[in-house]
Amino acid sequence: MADLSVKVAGVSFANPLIAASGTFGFGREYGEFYPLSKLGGISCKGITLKRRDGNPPPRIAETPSGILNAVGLQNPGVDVFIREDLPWLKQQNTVVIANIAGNTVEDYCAMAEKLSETDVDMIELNISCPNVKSGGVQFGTSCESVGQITKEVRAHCRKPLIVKLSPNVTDIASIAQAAEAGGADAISMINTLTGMKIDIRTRRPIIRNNTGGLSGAAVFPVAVRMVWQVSNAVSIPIIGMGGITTWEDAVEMMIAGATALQIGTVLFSDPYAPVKIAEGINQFLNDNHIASVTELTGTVIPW
Amino acid sequence: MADLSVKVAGVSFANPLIAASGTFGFGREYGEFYPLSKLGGISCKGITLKRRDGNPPPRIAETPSGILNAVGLQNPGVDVFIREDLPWLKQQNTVVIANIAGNTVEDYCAMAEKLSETDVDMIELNISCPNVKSGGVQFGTSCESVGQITKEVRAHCRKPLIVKLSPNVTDIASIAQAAEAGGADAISMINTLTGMKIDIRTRRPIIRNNTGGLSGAAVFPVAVRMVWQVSNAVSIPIIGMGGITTWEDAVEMMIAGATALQIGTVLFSDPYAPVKIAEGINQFLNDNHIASVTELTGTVIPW
Amino acid sequence: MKYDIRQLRLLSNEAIAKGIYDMRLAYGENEIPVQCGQFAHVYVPGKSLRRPISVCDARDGVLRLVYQVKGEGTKIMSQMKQGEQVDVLVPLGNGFCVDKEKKYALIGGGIGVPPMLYTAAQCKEPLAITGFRSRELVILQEDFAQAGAEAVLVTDDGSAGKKGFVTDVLRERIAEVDEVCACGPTSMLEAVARVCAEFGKPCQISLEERMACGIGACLVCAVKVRKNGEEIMQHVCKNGPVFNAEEVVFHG
Amino acid sequence: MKYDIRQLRLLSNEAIAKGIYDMRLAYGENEIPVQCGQFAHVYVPGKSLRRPISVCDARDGVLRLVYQVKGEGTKIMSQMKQGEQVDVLVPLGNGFCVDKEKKYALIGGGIGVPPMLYTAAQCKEPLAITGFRSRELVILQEDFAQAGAEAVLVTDDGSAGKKGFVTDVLRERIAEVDEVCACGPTSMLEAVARVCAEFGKPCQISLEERMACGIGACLVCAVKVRKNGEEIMQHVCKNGPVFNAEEVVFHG
Ligand SMILES: Cc1cc2nc3c(=O)[nH]c(=O)nc-3n(C[C@H](O)[C@H](O)[C@H](O)COP(=O)(O)OP(=O)(O)OC[C@H]3O[C@@H](n4cnc5c(N)ncnc54)[C@H](O)[C@@H]3O)c2cc1C
Ligand SMILES: Cc1cc2nc3c(=O)[nH]c(=O)nc-3n(C[C@H](O)[C@H](O)[C@H](O)COP(=O)(O)OP(=O)(O)OC[C@H]3O[C@@H](n4cnc5c(N)ncnc54)[C@H](O)[C@@H]3O)c2cc1C
Ligand SMILES: Cc1cc2nc3c(=O)[nH]c(=O)nc-3n(C[C@H](O)[C@H](O)[C@H](O)COP(=O)(O)O)c2cc1C
Ligand SMILES: Cc1cc2nc3c(=O)[nH]c(=O)nc-3n(C[C@H](O)[C@H](O)[C@H](O)COP(=O)(O)O)c2cc1C
Ligand code: FES
Ligand code: FES
Repeated sequence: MADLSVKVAGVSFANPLIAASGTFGFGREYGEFYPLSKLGGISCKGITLKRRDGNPPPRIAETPSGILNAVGLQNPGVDVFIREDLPWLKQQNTVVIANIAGNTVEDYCAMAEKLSETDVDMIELNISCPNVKSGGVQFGTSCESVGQITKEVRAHCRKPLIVKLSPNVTDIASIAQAAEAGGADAISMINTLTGMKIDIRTRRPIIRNNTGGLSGAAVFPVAVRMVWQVSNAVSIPIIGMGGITTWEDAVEMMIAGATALQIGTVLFSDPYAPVKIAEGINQFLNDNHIASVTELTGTVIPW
Repeated sequence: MADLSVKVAGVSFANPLIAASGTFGFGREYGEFYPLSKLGGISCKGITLKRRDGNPPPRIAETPSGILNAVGLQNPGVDVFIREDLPWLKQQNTVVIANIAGNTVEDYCAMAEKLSETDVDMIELNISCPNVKSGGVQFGTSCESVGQITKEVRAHCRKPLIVKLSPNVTDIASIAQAAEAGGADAISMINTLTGMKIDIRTRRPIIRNNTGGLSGAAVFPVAVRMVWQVSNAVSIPIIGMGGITTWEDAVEMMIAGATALQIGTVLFSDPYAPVKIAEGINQFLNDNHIASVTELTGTVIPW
Repeated sequence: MKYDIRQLRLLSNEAIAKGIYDMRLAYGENEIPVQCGQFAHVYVPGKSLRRPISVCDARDGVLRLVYQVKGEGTKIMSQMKQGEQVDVLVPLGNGFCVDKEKKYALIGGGIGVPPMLYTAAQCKEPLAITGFRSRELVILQEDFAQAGAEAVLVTDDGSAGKKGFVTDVLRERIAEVDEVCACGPTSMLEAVARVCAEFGKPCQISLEERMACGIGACLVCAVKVRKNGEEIMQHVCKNGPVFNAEEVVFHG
Repeated sequence: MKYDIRQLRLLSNEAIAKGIYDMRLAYGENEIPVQCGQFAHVYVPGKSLRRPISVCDARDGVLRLVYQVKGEGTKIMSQMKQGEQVDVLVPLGNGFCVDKEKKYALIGGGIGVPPMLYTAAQCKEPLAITGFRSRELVILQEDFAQAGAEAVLVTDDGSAGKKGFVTDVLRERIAEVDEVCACGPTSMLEAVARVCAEFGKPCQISLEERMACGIGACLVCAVKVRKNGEEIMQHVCKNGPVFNAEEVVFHG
C-alpha cells in the first residue's frame, strides 16, 4: 500500500482526490454511495453571500466527451451553508473546502471573514465562474484584478486560500503569478471553458444561459497544458482538474505538476470514479515501487 | 436541390465546405478519393517564405474526441508552392486559399506580395499557429498586434484577405474587431487550442514539441461559442471551423454565425466527410424548404 | 448507503411501436424496491451523461424501461443486445404517492405513458387515460388492462381509440375519481392540472428536465415550485420527478 | 481515383499469442491489389484516428492483419466480432520491392514480423529470421514454412528457438543472401542496417510513426531521410513505410 496522502498549503489530505466544486453539492447525496472519508476532500458547491436561485433550465447539455453547464451558482447563501451543511460535512472525516463567489470584492471579503470563523479547512476563491453575469469571472481574466482581489480577500481570510483560475485567458501563467503575488496559498485549475450548443431545429441555444462551461474529458489536454505552464511559473501547489476520468489521467495530471486533484464531470457517469481513481493510483504506485504519490508531482520530462 | 453556394469577401464557393489548412496538404492526396470540385474550396497547408522542415516526430497524439498536433509548419516555401502546387490546384475547379505564416511582419508582407501576383483566390493570414516558436501566434493574441499585422499585410495584398484567429485568448471578439479594423475581408476561426499529453510511463510529453494544438469534436462547443461572439462583434463574414464532424455540426456552426466552414480533423477518420456533410446540409435544406444555405448564417435565436 | 449502481442483465429490448423500445432487465431479486413514478439513470457507453428513464414496470424481478429513440443516447440503448450488462442507477427520485383506498385517474401522454403502467399496478381499478399522436405510437394498452385498469385510449388524429385529448376524457370522468396522476408533455400536464384545479381534485405530475447526477448534487435539473407562498428552486431528480401540480410554477 | 475506403467483412479475429490477434477480412475480390509491406488504416469506432496495421497476408481474397493490443484502439479492434464490417483504407504506402530472381533475408522483430509473411510469399525460398522477446510472443512460424521460407526463430531469452538476436543469425548467414528486408523495433532496424552496410548488402526497412491521414496530406508522420546529400523530411505513410536503410537518418 503506497502512501497516498498529500499536503496542500499545510492541510493534509488522505489522498489527492477531491470532489470538484459544483458537481458534488455539499456531499450528502454522494455520501449515500460511499463514506466521504474515501475522498481526500470535498470542494463544496460555490456559495455566495446571499441565497441565489441560479439560472433557469436547461442548465446542461452534452457535447463530444464533455458537457456544458450553466447552473449559475444556485446556493442557499453562506450563512445557511455554515449553519446547516458545514457541521455535517465536518463529521465526514475529509477535508472541507468552501468555494466562494461574489458580485463584488466586498462580497468575497465578507464571506472570507465569516468562513474564517468556522472550522472549514480551506477557502477556494472562485473567480472563474463563466455562468453568471457578474460574480466571478470578471475578476479572473486579468492579472491586475486577480492580484487585487486575492490581496484583499487574503487580508480577510484566516484559512488557507486557494485561487481557482479560469482557462478562458490568453496567458494563464501570468494570472497564476498574480494570484501567488496576491497571497494565494494554492492554485486550483481549471474551471470550465466557455462553450455553446445550439438546437438546429429550434435555432435556440440548448443552455438557457446561451453559453455554458465545458468540462469533462474533452478539456483534459487543455487542463494538463495549463497545469504544466502554471507549475513552471509559480511555487505554490496546484490542485489540478478538468476532465480527469481515469486513474491514468490522474497520474498524468500530477506528473504535469498537480499536488492534488479535483474530480467533477466523470461523477455523472460513474459516481464511484474518485474512489476507483484512488485505487488505480495506489496500484500504479505499487507496481512501479513508488512509495508516495507526492513523488509524481511535476516530474514531467519535457523535450 | 437547395442552393449550396456561398460568397465570402466577393469569392464564390460552390458549397460552404472548405478543407481546413494543414489537414489536406495541397490537395493531391485527397484528390485521389474524390474530385476536389466537390469541395467549395481548399485552404492549403500553411506556407512560409522559406522552406521549413517542421518539428521532429511524434507530431500527433489522440485525445478524447480530439487530437493534438504539432507539425510545426513543414512546407516547401512559398515559391515552390506557387511553382509546383498552385497551377495544379487551379485546375481542380475549387476555390484555392493560400494559408501563410511567418516569423516577422515582413515575411507575411513578402508572401502576400508574391501571392498577389498569382491566381490564388484568397489569402488566409495564419497568426494563430501554436506549434512554432516564432511565426504566428505571437501576432495573434493581442488586439494591437492583430490590428497592426492585418493593416501591414493588407497594404501588400491584392487578394481577399482572411485573418485566422487563435482561440487561446481572453476576448476573441475584440481580437476579431482589431482584424476587421485592420482591413480583413473575412475572419476564419478557430485554430487549435493549445494542449498537452504526457506518457505516464516515460513521463515524456507524447508530442515532441511538448504542447500541441487540440482539434476535433472536443473543441466544437468552444468554436461555436467563439463564432457566435465574433459574429455579434464584426460585420465581415466568418469561416467557421473547429471540430465540425457531422452535417448537423455544420448547420449549427452556420446558425451560430458562419458563412462558410472549414473541415479538418474528421478527414482523418473519414476522408469523405466534407462530401457527406455537403450532402447532409442539402438534405436538411430540402426537408425544411430552405432555398439557400446562406439563409442559415447567424440565425441563432439567443435567449 | 441509499444508492448503488447495478449491472443488470438485459433480457430483451424490442421495438413495440414506431421508434419505441421495451427494455427488460433482470433485477436479481424478485421484489424490486421501486416506487411507481421513480426513474432509472441508465449509463450509455461513450456518453458523458446517463439517460433518465422512468420505471415502466418492476414486477416479478424484471425492471422494464420503455423509451423512445430521440437522440444518440437512446439510439445506442436501442442497439443493446440480450445478455449484455446494463449499468443503471435505480431507483431514483420520488414517485407517485398512491393509496389503495382511493380511485385514481392515471393520465399518460405519449412517451409519458410508461410510468403510469407500474402506477396502475399499485392502484385499485384505476382509470388509465392514455393519449398518443396517432395509431403507430400507441403502446401498453393490453398491459394496462392486465394490470386491472380501465384503459381509455385517445389519439390526436383519431387513428386509434377516440379522437381527442386526454383532458377531454378526464373532464367527462373526473367526477368518478378521488385523485389524478399524470405524466407527459408539459403542455398536457398543465392542461391536466387546470382541469384538476377546476374540479378540486388533487393532482400529481411527473416532470422532465435535463439531468447530470440524477441524485440532487449538481443542481442542473431545476424546477421552480411555490412553497408557503415563496418561489424556490427544487430539482426534478431529487424532489421529483413527481410534484404536486399546485406547487409547480410552469414557465418558471 | 487511387484511394477508396472499404467495408470488409470480418471472418475471424483470434488471439494467436499473448495479446496478439489475427484478424481476417473478406476482401471481395480474389486478387487483392496489395504489395508486401503496404499497410491498412483501420477505422476504430469512437476514435479520432485510424490505426495503421501492416498487411500480414493478402492471398486468396483474405486480408490478414496481425496486431498486438497496445492501447485503447487495438483493444477495441480485438473485440470486433465475426460478421462485423471493418472500415479500412487499404492498400497504403510503398512496400518492399522484391525480385523473384534474388535471395532475400527477411528479418522480423516482435510485432514487426507480420508484414514479413506476405513478403516471404513474394520471394523465392527466402530466409526468414524472426525474433521475439520470449516463447509466448512467438507467431507465424508455420506460416513462414508454408510460404516456402526457411524459418529461423530466435528469442531474447532462449525460451523458443535459438537464444539471441536476429542480427546474430543475419551475420552468420548474410553471405548467402542478395538483399535484406526488415521490420521491427527501431533499435533492431538500426542494427540490421549496420550489418547490411558492413557486408555491402542492400537493405529495405519498414518504419513506424504516429499517423493521422495515412496518405501524405497532414505531414504528421515525418521521418528524416538523406537524399542526394541533403537531409529532408519524408513521410512514413506516403514515402514509406518501407525505406532504403541507407537513406534513413536514425534519431533525426
Ligand atoms: C425523470 C425522467 C423520466 C423519463 N422517462 C422517460 C421514459 O420513460 N421514456 C422515455 O422515452 N423518455 C423518458 N424521459 C426522457 C429521456 O430521458 C430523454 O428522451 C433521453 O434522455 C434523450 O436522450 P437522447 O440521448 O436520445 O437524446 P439527446 O438529445 O441526444 O440527449 C442529449 C442530452 O439531453 C438530455 N435530454 C434530451 N431530452 C430530454 C428529456 N426529454 N428529458 C430529460 N433529458 C433529456 C439527454 O438525457 C442527454 O443528456 C425521461 C426524462 C426524465 C427527466
Ligand atoms: C506502417 C505501420 C504498420 C504497423 N503495423 C503493425 C502491425 O502489423 N501490427 C501491429 O500490432 N502494429 C502495427 N503498427 C503499430 C500500430 O499502429 C500501433 O500499435 C497502434 O496504432 C496502437 O494503437 P492503440 O490504440 O492500441 O494504442 P494507443 O497508444 O492508445 O494509440 C494512441 C495513438 O498513438 C498511435 N500509436 C501508438 N503506437 C504507435 C506505433 N507504434 N506506431 C504508430 N502509431 C502508434 C495510435 O495509432 C494512436 O493514434 C504499425 C504502425 C505503422 C506506422
Ligand atoms: C454542474 C457543474 C457545476 C459547477 N459549479 C461550480 C461552482 O459552483 N464553483 C466552481 O468553482 N466550479 C464549478 N464547476 C467547475 C468544476 O468545479 C470544475 O472546475 C470543472 O467542471 C472541470 O472539472 P471536470 O472536468 O472534472 O468536471 C462546476 C462544474 C459543473 C460540471
Ligand atoms: C495536422 C494539422 C495541421 C494543421 N496545420 C495548420 C496550418 O498549417 N495552418 C493553419 O492555419 N491551421 C492549421 N491547422 C488547424 C486547422 O486548420 C483547424 O483550424 C483546426 O484543426 C480546427 O479544425 P478541425 O477541428 O476541423 O480540425 C492544422 C490542424 C491539424 C490537425
Ligand atoms: S441531475 Fe443533478 S441535481 Fe438533478
Ligand atoms: S499520416 Fe498524414 S502525412 Fe502521414
